[in-house]
Amino acid sequence: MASQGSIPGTIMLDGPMATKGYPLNKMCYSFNNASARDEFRTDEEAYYEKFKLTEEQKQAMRQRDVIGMLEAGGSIYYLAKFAGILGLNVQDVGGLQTGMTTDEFKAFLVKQGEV
Amino acid sequence: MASQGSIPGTIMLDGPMATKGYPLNKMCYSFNNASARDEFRTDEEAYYEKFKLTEEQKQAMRQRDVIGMLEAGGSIYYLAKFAGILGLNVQDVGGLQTGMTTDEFKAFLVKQGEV
Amino acid sequence: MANLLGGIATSHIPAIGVAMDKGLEETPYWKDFFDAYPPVRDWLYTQEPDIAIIFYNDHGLEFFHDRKPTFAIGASELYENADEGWGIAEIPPVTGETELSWHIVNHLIEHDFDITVCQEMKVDHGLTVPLTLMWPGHKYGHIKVIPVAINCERHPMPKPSRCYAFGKAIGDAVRSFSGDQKVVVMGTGGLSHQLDGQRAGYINKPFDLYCMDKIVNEPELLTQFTNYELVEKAGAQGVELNMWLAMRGALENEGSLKELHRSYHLPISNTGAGLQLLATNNAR
Amino acid sequence: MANLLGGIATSHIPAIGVAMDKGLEETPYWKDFFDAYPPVRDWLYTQEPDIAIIFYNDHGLEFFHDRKPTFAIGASELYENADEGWGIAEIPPVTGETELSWHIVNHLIEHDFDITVCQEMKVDHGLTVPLTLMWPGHKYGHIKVIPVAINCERHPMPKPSRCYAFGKAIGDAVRSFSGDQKVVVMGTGGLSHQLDGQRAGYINKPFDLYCMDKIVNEPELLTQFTNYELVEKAGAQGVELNMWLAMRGALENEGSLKELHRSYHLPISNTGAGLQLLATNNAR
Ligand SMILES: [Fe+3]
Ligand SMILES: [Fe+3]
Repeated sequence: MASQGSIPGTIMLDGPMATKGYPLNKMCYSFNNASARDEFRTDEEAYYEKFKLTEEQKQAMRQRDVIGMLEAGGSIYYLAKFAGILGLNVQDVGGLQTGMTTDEFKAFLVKQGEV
Repeated sequence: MASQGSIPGTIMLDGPMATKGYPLNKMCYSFNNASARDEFRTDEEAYYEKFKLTEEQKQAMRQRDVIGMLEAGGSIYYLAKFAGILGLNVQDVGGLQTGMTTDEFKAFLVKQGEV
Repeated sequence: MANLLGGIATSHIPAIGVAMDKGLEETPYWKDFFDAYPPVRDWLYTQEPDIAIIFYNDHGLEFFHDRKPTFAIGASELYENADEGWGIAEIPPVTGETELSWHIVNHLIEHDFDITVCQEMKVDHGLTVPLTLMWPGHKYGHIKVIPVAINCERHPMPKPSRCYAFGKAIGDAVRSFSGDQKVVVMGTGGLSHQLDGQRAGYINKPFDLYCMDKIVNEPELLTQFTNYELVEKAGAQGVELNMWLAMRGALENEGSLKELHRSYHLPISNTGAGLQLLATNNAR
Repeated sequence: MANLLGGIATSHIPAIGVAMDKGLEETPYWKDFFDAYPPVRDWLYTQEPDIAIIFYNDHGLEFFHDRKPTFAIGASELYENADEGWGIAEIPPVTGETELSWHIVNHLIEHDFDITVCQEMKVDHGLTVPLTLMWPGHKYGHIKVIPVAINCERHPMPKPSRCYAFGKAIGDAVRSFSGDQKVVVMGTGGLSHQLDGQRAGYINKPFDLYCMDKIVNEPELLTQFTNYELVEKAGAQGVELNMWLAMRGALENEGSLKELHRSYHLPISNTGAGLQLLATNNAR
C-alpha cells in the first residue's frame, strides 16, 4: 500500500505492519475473554510479557498512547477491545487521537453533516 | 459431487457428508492432543457424549467399523488419529476396510506395481 | 429455483445495538435513525423470506491475524454470538442452514473463488446488529442465515470489483438452487468513517450520497475504485462499502431493481449511516 | 528480482518420516526409495536456495472443518510442528520469512485469489516430511520456508486448473519481488493412493507415470482434469496431484525447463511415490 503514497493521519494496517503489530494485536484479541481482561487489570506488565510485546508496544500501552499503538502495528479493531477495558468509547478514542476533548470530537462529527 | 455418479468403494467427503460427520470428525480432531487421547481411553462413552456423536456414529466407533464411520460422515484424515489410538497403521486400516488381513492388503499393494 | 427477493444495505455499528438494549430509540440522538427502519421491516414482514445471506466483516471475534480469510462462508445449523470485549450484550444464537450453504460453496469453488468454509463460527456485531435492526426483540429465530465474512480489517483486502463478482457468483448460485426458498441478501457496514489515526472522525457525506445513488443502477462506477481510493474518500473503515457491493453483485442478474427505501444519517457514532432497500421483480 | 531456480515434487507420507526416525533407510523396503533422493539433495546443496515455497496439504493439524481454507499461505517468522496424534516424532521449528510472503499475498489479492493469510500456523507432515527428506538430520534451519496449504481433504476442492493458476500467480509474484533471493518451489504429496473405503489400497501406476511425463512440458493435459476425475483415476487422495500442479504453475513463465531427476516407487506405504526435479535457466 505504501507505494501508493500515504493518506495524512492514516496508518495503513498492511502486511508488514501486521507482522510488526502481531504481539500487540494478539494480546488485545485475548481481551474478548473476560478472564483475560481481569488478568490484564491485575498485572499489566506481566500481561505484556506473556504476549512478548516489543518495548515500543509496551511504552505505547503504558502511556495509553493510541497513535503510538497504531505506529507499533496495532489494529484499531483489536485496540478497541483494550479501549473497552478503559471504559472508552469510539468518540473518546477519536478525541485522544486528534487532541480534542470527547465533546469537541462529537461536535466535529456533527459538523461534517453540515455539507 | 453426487451428480457426477459414484466411484465404487469410494465415499466422497463432500459438504453434506461433512455436515453429517461434524461431531465425529471434531472428536477425532481433538486426538491431536495426548490428553484428549487419554480422556477417550478412560471413558469412551463419555467422550462420545462430550462431542454429541449421533447414534450411528457411536455404533460405528464401538464396533471399530471404519466403513461405518465413513458412511456416518467421517473423514479419513481425522479417523486416522483414532486409528493411532488403536495402534493401527494405514495398512491395517486398509485391511479392515477391504476384508483382508494386513499381510494380504500389503501383498495387494505390491501387486499393483506389477503393471 | 430459489428466488432472490432483494437486497438491504445497512449500518452495523455496535452503538446501535447498545442503543436498542437501553431502549434509546426515541431519544433525540437516535430517533431519526431508527425511524428509517420500519418501512424495511414491513417489507420483510410482507415478503416472508426464508433465508438471509448476510455479507459482513468480522471485527476480531471469530477471526484473528493468525488465520485471516479473505472470504469466509458459514455452513452450520447455528451461529453463536459472544463477548466482543467492550460490553455489547450477547444475543441469542442465529439459525443457520447447510443445504444452500454447501450449494453456494460448490458453485463458488467451481467458479474459482477460494473461500474458507466455516462449519462452526461465531458471528459478531457486523451480523448481529443488522439482524436485531430488522427483527427487533431478537425475533429473528425463524429466518435462516448464511453468514459471509469479507476481510475489511487488514490490507490487502479483496478489491471492490472482486467483492462485486463474489456477490454476483453467490446470486447465480442461489438462482441455480433446486429449492423454492425466498432469499434476501444484506450488505452491512459503512458508510464513510475512520476510527484510527489523527484523521479519526473523518466522514465524507457527498461521497456517501454518491455511493447510495450509484449503487442502484450504476454499481460499476463504484467497483472501479481501489481499496486505497476508498480509504482516501471514505476513511479507513469506509472500505466496508465492499459489503454493500457484494450485496449489490448478488442482484446483478435479476434484471431491473426497484429502490424502495433510501435514508442517511450523520453522525451515528463516528459514521455516516446509510439504509437502502432494493427489490427484485420476484418481490410481491 | 528474486529468482526461481526450479521445482521439486515429492511424496510426503508420514511413513517416510517414521522410517528416517528409526534409521530404516537401508532396509530392503526403503532402500530404493531413499536412494532416489541424493541427486536432488546435491542439487539443492549446489544451488544454495534462500527460500522454499512449499505447496502441501494440511491433514488435520492446523485446520479443521470449523474453518477450512481453500488456499492458505503463511506469513510468519517461524512455524511449529506438533503432535498429529498417531506417533510421528515432532521436528524442530521451521524458519519462516515475512517480506516475500506479504509481497506474494499482495500480488495474489491484486489478481483475485482469495487466500487465507496465516501469521501463525502449525505445519504438518505434508510440509515437514519433504523438508526432512531434502535436508536430513533436521538441517533445514537455514532455509526460509513459505508454507502454502491447498485443501485436498474435503470436497469441493480447488480445481486442478485453479491450483495451476494459483501457482503461476505465485511464480509471477516471486519474479516481481525486489530482492535477489534464490527460490525453489516444492509440491508435495501423491501420487495415486486411496486410504478410505472398500477401494482402499487402489494405486494407478500407469496414470502416475503419465502425470510425471506430462507435467514437464504439457501440464495443460493434467489441469483439464476435474477433481472427480482425479479421484477416479488416482484414488481419493490422488487429488494431492494438485500440489504438484501448483508447483509446476509457479515455473510456467520461466521458459524451458530441464528435468534433472525423475523416479517412482510402488508401494511406499499405500502410495505410488514420485520424485521429480525441474530446473529453470536460473539454476547453475
Ligand atoms: Fe464495522
Ligand atoms: Fe497426504
